[in-house]
Amino acid sequence: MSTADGADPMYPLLGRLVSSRDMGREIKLLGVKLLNGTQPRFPAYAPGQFAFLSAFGIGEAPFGLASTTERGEVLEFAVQRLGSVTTGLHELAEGDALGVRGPLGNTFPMEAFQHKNLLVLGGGIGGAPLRPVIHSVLDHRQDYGQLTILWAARHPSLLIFRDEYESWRAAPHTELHLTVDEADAAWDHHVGLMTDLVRQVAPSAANTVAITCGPPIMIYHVDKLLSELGFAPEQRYVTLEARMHCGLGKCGRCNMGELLVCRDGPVFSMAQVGNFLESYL
Amino acid sequence: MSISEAMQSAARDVLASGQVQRVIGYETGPHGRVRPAIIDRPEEAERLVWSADCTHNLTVYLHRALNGENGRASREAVAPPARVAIVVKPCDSRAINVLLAEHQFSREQVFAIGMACEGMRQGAPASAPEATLQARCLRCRERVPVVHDVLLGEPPSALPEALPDEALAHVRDLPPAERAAFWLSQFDRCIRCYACRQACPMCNCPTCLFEQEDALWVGMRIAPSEKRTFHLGRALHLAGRCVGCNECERVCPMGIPIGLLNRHLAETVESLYGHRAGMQPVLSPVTGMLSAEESAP
Amino acid sequence: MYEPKVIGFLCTWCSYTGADSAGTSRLKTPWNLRAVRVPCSGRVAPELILRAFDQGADGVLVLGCHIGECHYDSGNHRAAKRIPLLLSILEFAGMQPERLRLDWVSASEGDRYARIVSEFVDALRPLGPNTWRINGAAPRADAAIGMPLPAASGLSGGAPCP
Amino acid sequence: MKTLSRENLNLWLDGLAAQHALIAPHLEAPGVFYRPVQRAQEIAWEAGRPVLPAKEFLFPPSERLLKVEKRGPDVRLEASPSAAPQVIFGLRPCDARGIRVLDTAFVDTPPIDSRYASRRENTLLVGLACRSMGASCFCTAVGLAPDDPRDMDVMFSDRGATLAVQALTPRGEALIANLPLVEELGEVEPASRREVGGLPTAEAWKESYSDARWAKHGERCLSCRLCAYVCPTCRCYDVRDEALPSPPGEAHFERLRAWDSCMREGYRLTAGGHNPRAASGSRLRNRLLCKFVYYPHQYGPAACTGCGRCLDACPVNLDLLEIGGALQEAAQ
Repeated sequence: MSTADGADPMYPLLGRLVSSRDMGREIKLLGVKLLNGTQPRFPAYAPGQFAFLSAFGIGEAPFGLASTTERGEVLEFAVQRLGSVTTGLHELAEGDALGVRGPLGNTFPMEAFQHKNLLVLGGGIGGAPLRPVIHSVLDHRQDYGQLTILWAARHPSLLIFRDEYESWRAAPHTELHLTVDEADAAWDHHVGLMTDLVRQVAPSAANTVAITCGPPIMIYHVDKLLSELGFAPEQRYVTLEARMHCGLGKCGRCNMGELLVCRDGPVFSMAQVGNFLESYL
Repeated sequence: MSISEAMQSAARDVLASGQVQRVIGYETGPHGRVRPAIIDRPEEAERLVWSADCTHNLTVYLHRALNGENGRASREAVAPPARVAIVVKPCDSRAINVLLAEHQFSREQVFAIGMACEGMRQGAPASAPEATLQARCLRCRERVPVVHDVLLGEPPSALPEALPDEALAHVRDLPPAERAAFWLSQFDRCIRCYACRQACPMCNCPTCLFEQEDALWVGMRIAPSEKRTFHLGRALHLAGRCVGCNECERVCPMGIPIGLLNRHLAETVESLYGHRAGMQPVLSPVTGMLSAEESAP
Repeated sequence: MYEPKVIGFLCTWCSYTGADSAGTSRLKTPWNLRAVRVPCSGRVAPELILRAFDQGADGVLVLGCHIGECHYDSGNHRAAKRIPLLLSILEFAGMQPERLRLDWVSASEGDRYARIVSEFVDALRPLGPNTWRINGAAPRADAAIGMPLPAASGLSGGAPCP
Repeated sequence: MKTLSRENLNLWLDGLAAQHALIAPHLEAPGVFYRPVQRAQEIAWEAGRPVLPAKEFLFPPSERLLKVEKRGPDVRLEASPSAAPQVIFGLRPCDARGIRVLDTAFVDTPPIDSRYASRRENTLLVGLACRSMGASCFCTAVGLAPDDPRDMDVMFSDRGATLAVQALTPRGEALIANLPLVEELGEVEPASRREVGGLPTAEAWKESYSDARWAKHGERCLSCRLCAYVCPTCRCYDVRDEALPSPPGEAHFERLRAWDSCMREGYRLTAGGHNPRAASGSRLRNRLLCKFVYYPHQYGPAACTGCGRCLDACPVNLDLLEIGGALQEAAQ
């Protein structure tokens, strides 16, 4: 495929794994740097976008970009080992070559979020595409109102970005609430589902935007609850996942009704996808 | 009472009395094409028909229906029916035996409305009334389903002579190089739509071996080598299990004579082990141990 | 003379050791066989053999323990059931039957191992290369063969035009 | 009207086949298929609608996207070669529309799919008008006609000893520039049309989303991919890496794409294992709504050309017109 400038968006850029760090049980944070040379640079990207990573010889899969352009040129991806491609990516050693295709998809309307309170709800590995939102807010703290982060996982070992919680909490007007479905001995935070935590925190809908990402069942119930708490569809954002193959609006894999997750999303407001959420579930 | 009416009445009775929650039978669609009908209410029974166009093997729906994989289009889970009535021809009923032996469901979950069968016409499910019988029916000598809870129709007292399998003999007699060329040209047409597999009651693996994502068994290319491996492999998986309903061949949009592969192996299994699939609810001998005489040194 | 490429699936409990003992007895065995060590002849799914032929093997030899001596009791029974059927369908699809063989070799039967492999390779040589492997598209041979074929179902309603 | 004698047409086709790949309806044992032919003689003239549309010559069932060669830590990528010129002759109007519909997704909507685009640029569509409609044809219901020339480069209409010729694009003009055409009086006799009812409006399809009948239809559906693979406009694909034979010390792979269909059970699985369209009814609904609602929304045209192949080929007679007709009635 070729874009206007003749580059082929199905043709991956070559990159090297510069860091591969365990973040949780079978979850790694991969740092990728594009190879120097004649290749075009990875374009500037914004929170919400995603990219395809190739484990050459195994395949390609889309992952939310977990880094921001502002914080450096290393692209970061939180990858949970689930299938063959993620296993291949986990098995790469630092210095190994991999392919990168992106950035793809739409972005969170960060400008429209300015001077609003943000409620960020991340479940499990679904927290990965929300980290750029958190980083952007923290890096421009004065532009946004209160930031409330609700972070959940099935088990403490599945919580991601644990080493950043301190810095998140330390930022002004920022709260972090944690919950796990099942605690271990060291756990001293909330235990229960994300919906329990939302009820407990009881966020106000006034001048607030909620951003949710997590497993479909969590998105569905959290969204219902937020609606009950007075969040209008335009105040409720989700970022969705699909096992897509092109990311370019061609392969047809990721449709949700008339919307394509890859091209029209992955970020949607409930005003756009509220009707389809049931079918997504 | 015509045989269609008798079938409607049997279906109405079992639904009305609550013996079953669903009946799988045949109805007539647009342009006179006969097709499967799945009904849940007694008043729908009047749609059911029986004719020499009822060629589909409906047992493909049994496994899905009884395991709750129904056609629901919304999020609400629907409880699977506890017991299902199904209209079966003799060949179809053998499929029930195979599935019973493989523990896909239990005998109590099935109410078999057996049809005394005089053969299906060529061109079914939309044949011309004067059409001759399908070749598979001319070769068949079974008139009464081996599994039935009620039998409709009169089995004929005398059976016509079963015809030999000329097509199979013809391919077997070709020189190997011509046989290879023949099959390659057949498999080459395949588009891997998997209609043959989906229409087969025995092909009920949750994920087909030939569609594993790791591509270790067969690649994803829609190319001759991959297509040949799929068809030969699938035939092997059906050895001793295929009941010869020929649905795979009927549904193939590309006219590939898939049935030949299955018939060849069915004959091989019968000659080696004396086993005909589905005559009793027993497993294919191909998956078991050698018998005492076979394993003698 | 053509030297065939042979894939040998050797059971680790018997024939693989049998191959070793053929070696230690300095018996001459053809070099054509590339051994794949498997836990049991029952492990050799027919799909593995199909894969070997698809990848260009000229012959496949499966060697397991004698019936009654399987390390897992009945693994070789499964091989004895499945592989003849595979051979039957391969032959029906046009492959020469000499290209696939199942046999039994115990750990001490180095001589038997050497004899079977030699026999197998000797039978393959005159056959020449296996034409089973297809590179690219198949030769589109029109099935000009005196046999009624099923009509393609997509055809039945087409327009009687031009 | 300009005409060409059958004799000259055959000579011209023989010449084309010598220069380019010539694809035309050809009788193979169980039916007629669009196939590469070497001579005009191999063309099946009196054939009905070919079993498959001509989609495979622009969007092949499977193709290589790129080749990957790994040597130790180094990786080399190799793009696949570009397409060679081809002429599709004897194309039916429904199948030409199918190609136009694919164009909207692969070429007209950025980014351009270079493989499809390269084949498309190298392909000329030479049509042959249908004289009438087959039993299951419903091209008239989607705004086409059996002799519709609009999507062709060149259109032929059979008049017995001669054929009327019409070039519709500059490329078509160039293709027939040197033909010994004869100017004849009169007009081409239009094909016999049959109006086919039952197709709902896009609005009615959209409204049908929560119709309970989808579940009933889904119960009958076998979840094969036949309807999608015989469809001139279905274009979903899957992408995977597969190993290639490699020299010692290296590992070679190819990235393939191959046809896929939303009718397949695991098609819409998410990485976490959740399947939003686990039920066959929801998959059937998605496919039909894609034809008439989703595809038009994404790319412009409705993705149905009325060829009727799915009606004929469905093993369990899931009939688009019947399903749609009932929905339209419900909407009114």
